[in-house]
Amino acid sequence: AGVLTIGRREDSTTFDPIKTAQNIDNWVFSNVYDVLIRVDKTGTKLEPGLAESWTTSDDGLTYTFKIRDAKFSDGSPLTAEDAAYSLLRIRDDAASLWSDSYKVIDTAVATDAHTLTIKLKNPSAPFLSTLALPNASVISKKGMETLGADAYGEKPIASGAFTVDEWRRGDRVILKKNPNFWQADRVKLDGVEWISVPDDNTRMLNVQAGELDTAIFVPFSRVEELKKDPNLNVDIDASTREDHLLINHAHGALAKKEVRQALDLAIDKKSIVDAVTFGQGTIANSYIPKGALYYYADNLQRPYDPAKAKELLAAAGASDLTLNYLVRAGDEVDEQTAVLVQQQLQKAGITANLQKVDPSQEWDMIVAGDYDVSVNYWTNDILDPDQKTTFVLGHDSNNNYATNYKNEAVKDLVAKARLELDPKKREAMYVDLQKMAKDDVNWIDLYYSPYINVSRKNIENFYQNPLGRFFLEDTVKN
Amino acid sequence: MSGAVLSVRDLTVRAHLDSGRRTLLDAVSLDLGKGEILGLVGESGSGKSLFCRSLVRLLPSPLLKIESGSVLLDGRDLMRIGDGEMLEVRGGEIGMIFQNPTSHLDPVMRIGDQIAEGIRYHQGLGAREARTAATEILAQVGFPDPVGQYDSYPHEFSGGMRQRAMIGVALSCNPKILIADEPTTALDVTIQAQILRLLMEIRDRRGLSIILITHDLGIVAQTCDRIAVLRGGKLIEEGPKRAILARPQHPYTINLINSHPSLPGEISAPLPDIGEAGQPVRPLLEIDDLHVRFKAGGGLFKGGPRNVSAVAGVSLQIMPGETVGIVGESGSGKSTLARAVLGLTRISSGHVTFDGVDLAQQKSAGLAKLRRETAMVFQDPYNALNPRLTIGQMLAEVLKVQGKVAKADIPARIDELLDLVGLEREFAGRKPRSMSGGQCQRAGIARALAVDPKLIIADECVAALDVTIQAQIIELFRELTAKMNLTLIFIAHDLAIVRNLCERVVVMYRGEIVEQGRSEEVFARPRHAYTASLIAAIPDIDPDKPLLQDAGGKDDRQSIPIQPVKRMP
Amino acid sequence: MHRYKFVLTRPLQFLPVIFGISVITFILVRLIPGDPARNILGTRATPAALAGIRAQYGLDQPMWLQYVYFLKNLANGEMGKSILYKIDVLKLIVTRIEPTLALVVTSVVLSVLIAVPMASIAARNAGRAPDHAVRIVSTLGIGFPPFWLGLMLIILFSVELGVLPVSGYGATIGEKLSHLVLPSLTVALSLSTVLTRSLRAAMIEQLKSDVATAARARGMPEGIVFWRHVLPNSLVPTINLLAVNIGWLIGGSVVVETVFALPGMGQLLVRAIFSRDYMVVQGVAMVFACATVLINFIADIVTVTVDPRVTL
Amino acid sequence: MSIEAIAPAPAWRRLFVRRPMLAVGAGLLLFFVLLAIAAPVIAPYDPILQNAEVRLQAPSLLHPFGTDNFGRDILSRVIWGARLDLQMALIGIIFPFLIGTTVGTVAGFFGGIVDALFMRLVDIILAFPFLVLMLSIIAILGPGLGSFYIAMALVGWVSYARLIRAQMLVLKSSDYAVAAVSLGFSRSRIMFRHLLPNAVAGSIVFSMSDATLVLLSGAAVSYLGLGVQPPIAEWGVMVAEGQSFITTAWWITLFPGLSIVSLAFGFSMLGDALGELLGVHE
Ligand SMILES: Nc1ncnc2c1ncn2[C@@H]1O[C@H](COP(=O)(O)OP(=O)(O)OP(=O)(O)O)[C@@H](O)[C@H]1O
Ligand SMILES: Nc1ncnc2c1ncn2[C@@H]1O[C@H](COP(=O)(O)OP(=O)(O)OP(=O)(O)O)[C@@H](O)[C@H]1O
Ligand SMILES: [Mg+2]
Ligand SMILES: [Mg+2]
Repeated sequence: AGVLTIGRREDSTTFDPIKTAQNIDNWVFSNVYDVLIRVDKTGTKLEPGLAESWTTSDDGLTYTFKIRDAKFSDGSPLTAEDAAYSLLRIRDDAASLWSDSYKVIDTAVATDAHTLTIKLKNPSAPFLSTLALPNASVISKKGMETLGADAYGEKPIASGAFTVDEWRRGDRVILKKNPNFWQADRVKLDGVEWISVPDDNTRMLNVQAGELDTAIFVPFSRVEELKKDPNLNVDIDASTREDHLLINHAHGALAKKEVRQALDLAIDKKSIVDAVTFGQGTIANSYIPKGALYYYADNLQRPYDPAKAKELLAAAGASDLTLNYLVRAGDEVDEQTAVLVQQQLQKAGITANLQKVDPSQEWDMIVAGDYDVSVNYWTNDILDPDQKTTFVLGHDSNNNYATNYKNEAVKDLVAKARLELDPKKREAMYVDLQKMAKDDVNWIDLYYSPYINVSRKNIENFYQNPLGRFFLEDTVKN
Repeated sequence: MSGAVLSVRDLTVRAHLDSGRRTLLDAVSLDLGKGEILGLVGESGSGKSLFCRSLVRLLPSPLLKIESGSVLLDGRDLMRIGDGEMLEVRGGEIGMIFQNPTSHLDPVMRIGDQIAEGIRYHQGLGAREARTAATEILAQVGFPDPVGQYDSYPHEFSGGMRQRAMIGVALSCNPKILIADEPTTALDVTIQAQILRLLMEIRDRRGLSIILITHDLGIVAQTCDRIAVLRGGKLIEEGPKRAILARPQHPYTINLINSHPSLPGEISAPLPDIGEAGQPVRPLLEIDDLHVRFKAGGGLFKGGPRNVSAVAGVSLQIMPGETVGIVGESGSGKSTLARAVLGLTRISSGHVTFDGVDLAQQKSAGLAKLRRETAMVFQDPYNALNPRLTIGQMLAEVLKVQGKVAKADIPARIDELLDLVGLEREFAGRKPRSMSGGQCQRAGIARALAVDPKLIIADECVAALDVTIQAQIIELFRELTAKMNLTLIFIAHDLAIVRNLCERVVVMYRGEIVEQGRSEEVFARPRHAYTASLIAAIPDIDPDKPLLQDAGGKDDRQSIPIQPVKRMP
Repeated sequence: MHRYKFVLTRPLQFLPVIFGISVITFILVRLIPGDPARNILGTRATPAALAGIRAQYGLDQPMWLQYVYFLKNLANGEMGKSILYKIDVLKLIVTRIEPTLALVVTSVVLSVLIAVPMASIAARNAGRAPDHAVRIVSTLGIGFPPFWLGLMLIILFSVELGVLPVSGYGATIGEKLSHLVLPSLTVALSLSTVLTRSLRAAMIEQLKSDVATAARARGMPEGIVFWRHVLPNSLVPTINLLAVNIGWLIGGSVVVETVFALPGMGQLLVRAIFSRDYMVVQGVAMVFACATVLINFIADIVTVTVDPRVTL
Repeated sequence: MSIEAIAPAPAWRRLFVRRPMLAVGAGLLLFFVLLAIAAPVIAPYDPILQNAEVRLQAPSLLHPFGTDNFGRDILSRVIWGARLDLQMALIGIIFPFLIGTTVGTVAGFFGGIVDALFMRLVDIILAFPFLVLMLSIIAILGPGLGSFYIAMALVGWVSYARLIRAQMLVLKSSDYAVAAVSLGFSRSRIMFRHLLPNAVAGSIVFSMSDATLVLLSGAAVSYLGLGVQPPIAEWGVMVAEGQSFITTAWWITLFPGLSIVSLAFGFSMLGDALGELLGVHE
């Protein structure tokens, strides 16, 4: 019983799932909406959500879902019709930010109230994973049509564990328990308040002063101190976040594999983990995050060896390498990493000129190729590695995440892996991909880091899975 | 006087400055009789104000201290009573009227309330009664509509009315003694006369004793019973008015009396005969139906767009070598006329022709000529000089810009100019701040002369100065015009000075010329009633020529010009 | 009532200012490099998706045309739709206006409550110990970065003493007031120093003024001289100073709102600038500007009321 | 403005004795200037050199002000920071001063349409929330010192323009201005040689408190993430960055914070003293 208060950095922007791509929204959706298929607590398996069960045709093109008996928060029944409507909406609506990911759907039809049949245009191994995305949540067709998108986006009719009771913009989203949730018995809390407290210090102080039950986005630097507080639990949950150093392969010497390898050798990931993440991170050796599906634990990890880096550079004729290093303004971690990496590169004879830019501008510059190196990170939206792999190695329209990395063999393998439906074979393909990427140094993997949240001692089961979903239906406030 | 209400004995005030101690009042002893008006005269800085402030222990700075002496009022020594008791004395026993009513009245408090404040405090009356009493006082000091005017603010009144209000404030606590510190210096002669009459009336009605501070012997002659002369903090002469005026003992007093403008001095150089020389002399300056209008109240969206006609159809001719005085009460348009003539203010209509060049038709040529051949001397000697430049720098700049003197000769010319206006040469290195008013005014005249002008316009250039210094400056002008064949337009509201200096006089009233002619004639036989009232308002040093016999005596309250409300600076 | 005529005519003068501000904000936000579409789509955006968003918000139109639309909207009392929040900007602003307004008002009130006694003490003891103390305190107060000061206040009053809430705003009046104490104190600690200095100077001048001398000469005790004559006459320059500082004050609320998690417009604006939510930046800047103009207008009315000499 | 009579050319020593504020203000400023000049000599460590061994150490004999999360010596960073912060304060007031003074002089002197235009612009900029305008300009030009200076100049000039203009309005109708016109002096001579020197005192005094504002704006901009480039030592950035450690390592923010306050204090004191010397009332 009780209302759980959670402090976070920013307020939600909308409750219309198709109109946002921000974690800040998605993380609330998971507890307001329900999806056909859920990702489990470990972040490695799919489990039934609103779809009780499903079957796949042999050609991998037709999926049939059995929709369970469930109700929306307004008491109306949730049907296959609503599910079909939701999927077509995310695919077709002009305001949808996600249509690309669902273009693979050819038709989605409610064969009866409890049966949803989806036909794909081509086989897709990651398809089921995409149904678990909070943005593909099932919305009430009737609700959307009567309220209109704007009103629905303020206060949706949904079928998750909680419903939106009040949204004080800029301040907090107040959720209350949804008695119509099909797993209502599982929910112990009366409600949840997501409260926006932008300043990290203030947010932590709120929990310390007992004014908030929990706070998320705990800065690495605060972990040790908060651990010492007898009233608090620091929850460190595995995430899919991977920080890496983007390299613009199109720029001069960086086109040479040896130069990129030298960079990899010149960066001391251990000291970054120590100084920037205060020991909370672990050194990354693959673009697929540790613990995630198909992660290859034995992938190569180049040692820190500035001397060898120097040799390599000399051999490649790039001894006096000068790099333009883009830094995201206002991002503490990014700035600290930059300061550290700059000094490390110096030891290998590489000059990195830091250029601090506004975060919104940074990605524009990266896409435009106005950079040599820059630290960036990726968190998985879905369990399947295909999304990230395609973006990073698959030669899609993004020039491989703006790195201009080119390797035809890799590209072909990415496409093949997407169509391969046999998990064993797929895994082998992804192991190969991880090896090839590491050899080419498409970018430099830096470290994996966990989600760090802090909660008062009386809060139990406050947990986030690696994709970021909070399992508030299990959380207990004593 | 046997029945002295107030007797001051050996009052000594010293200033304890960083630079050392200075004695500002040196053992002054004085008595004030009941119902008596005592005139305290003396040049600026002689300690008149300080003396009065010492009586109520309100010294202007904590650095000044009353060192010794006693002030006996009703048997109490005001220098020895406690602060609480002193509060009773101030206002309650001794009321003060100050020189500048504008700065002494609280601008954000209603006039009536300022009077009522003292009544409530000193007599413990309630708000309602105090209001009635204050209204009564307003009526006594001559407010035509006391009930309505109770709620007005000081800025809504003319200077004269403000001074009446100030007197009302002083009367509010029903004091026995009134100290009036130069109550009329800021006012016009006509209004000055009214205020002085009011003071005498009050004395008669209430049996008050008054100390009247002034530097104008004429005022003393007209209003006081006794005179005390201060100089350098010392009382140099004291006695009944007639005795002192008739037989002054101290040379300073003699000088003071002699320099009083109302004494008919010898008339200046005879008028150059114009028609007789045979050849027609072209006027140096011709003003034809000149109008200058101002938008009062200012900008586009502010207030009602109201026009003030500062100069309304003036026509005037001035011959080369002439000395012409322009007189008229404050606001009559004298300065505006001068500025318009010099191209410093836009002309609304009419013509100004200087030395044959019409300023409206040949604007740039005319202005260039004006700038090279005319100069102006200003009223306030301090404000007219750039405080950051030394006198030498200032003169050098003028000479350089005017370009009439070769660069190498500039220093010599500066010395020459300083000699001409009677300043030591070392003044070239001084800044205005370290000079006295009279010295600054001389520097201002030197600057005008540096242009080597044909025409000088002097706008109230002696109003801010002491009588003795006034006389020196007038003398200087007289010499200069004679020596250099200057044409001089001398603006003043003090008719006496004009009579001394100018051959011809022009009288302005509300933007128009109401009378002009040879000085002796105008002064002897004024044709216009306004001129007559102006002349009558000059306090004569002869105590037997009463002030304002008839002219403007009764209906003066209507003629008080209500000044337009100006935006706060 | 003639002096108050400007109340009717002055609003006309606001128009050019508001118009100027609309042009400047419009151009300014678009000059900031960075693409709003990219911003909401994140790093995974495809060119097609980007184009879609740009078309949806008319960002693909030429600049002048966008401005025309903006003006057209404005004429209809609308400010366009937020790219980030997907709702009408005006609606968004309405939900966020109260905390900022409350913060500004309480800060000003608090500053005045601090400044008047401080300045009085200093002025009446000019040159002596209390005066020096006030001057030193007020000079020091000005040098603290507000975000640091705010945090210190939180640590002291909320964490250590536990008497005031750490952050946020609250729902009831009582809650709101208690939440406003620390943020407005943070602002007031720096604003009051400016006011104190100005008021002190004015008071010292007024204490030496002829008006005060005249009041003393009619036997008024120092207390009456001070409260009835010196104080009212010292207020006008301070009111003007306050009015001039209001833009600075509202701007400063950006930082204070962030530290104290006040859900006001300052926070909204900062997030909008950083995420290139053009319509919101325009809208909020316009509202801020109107507020500033309005506050200056009110200051004018107060000035005219306090000082009968002033006409506008 | 009123001009008080001051003793002619008092010896500098008497000046300081009689005006302790001047002594304190000038003394503090001089101290920081010396610190800035001597930074390479007196700073015990390299201000940007990281040392993993000594991260987050409390003040000790080796590191009198402690170290930050990279093991950099705070004392050295504070000393080097003096260079940047003094530079920021100076450049941050000089350009607004020059622009504002010129605009104010011209607008005040000519009046009419020129004045109206400039003053509307002033109104517009004043109506804009100061920090927001700064943020936008910095965002446009990209974070960094240059942008900060440009932003300060674009935003800060209005105060000076207003001050000077108000003075010019009074002075231009003063008798000595009219005298200068009647003597045929050119407008620019009257404006810049005669009126400006008399009008400028208030702005000089204001610039001293403006310097504080510049420092604080710099700190606020740093707090919002748009401060100078790392790893440069600048006090505002140090305070902003040290915020993360405010409850664990107070020394990271305290010392740069105190430096800002003392420099601001010095400027204010000097401003007050100058105000008295020049006879300017706020
Ligand atoms: N605050 C002060 N500090 C030092 N000296 C002062 C102060 N006030 C006045 N004095 C000096 O006291 C002397 C007398 O001044 P006071 O004002 O009494 O002259 P006054 O006769 O009233 O002159 P005026 O006709 O100009 O009003 C002057 O020499 C003046 O310089
Ligand atoms: N710039 C101006 N704007 C508006 N009205 C003005 C302006 N200058 C003068 N006036 C008005 O014009 C009238 C004449 O003023 P002017 O200064 O010429 O009088 P004056 O005779 O010189 O008075 P004084 O003896 O007081 O110097 C007055 O009513 C005055 O208020
Ligand atoms: Mg006097
Ligand atoms: Mg005049």
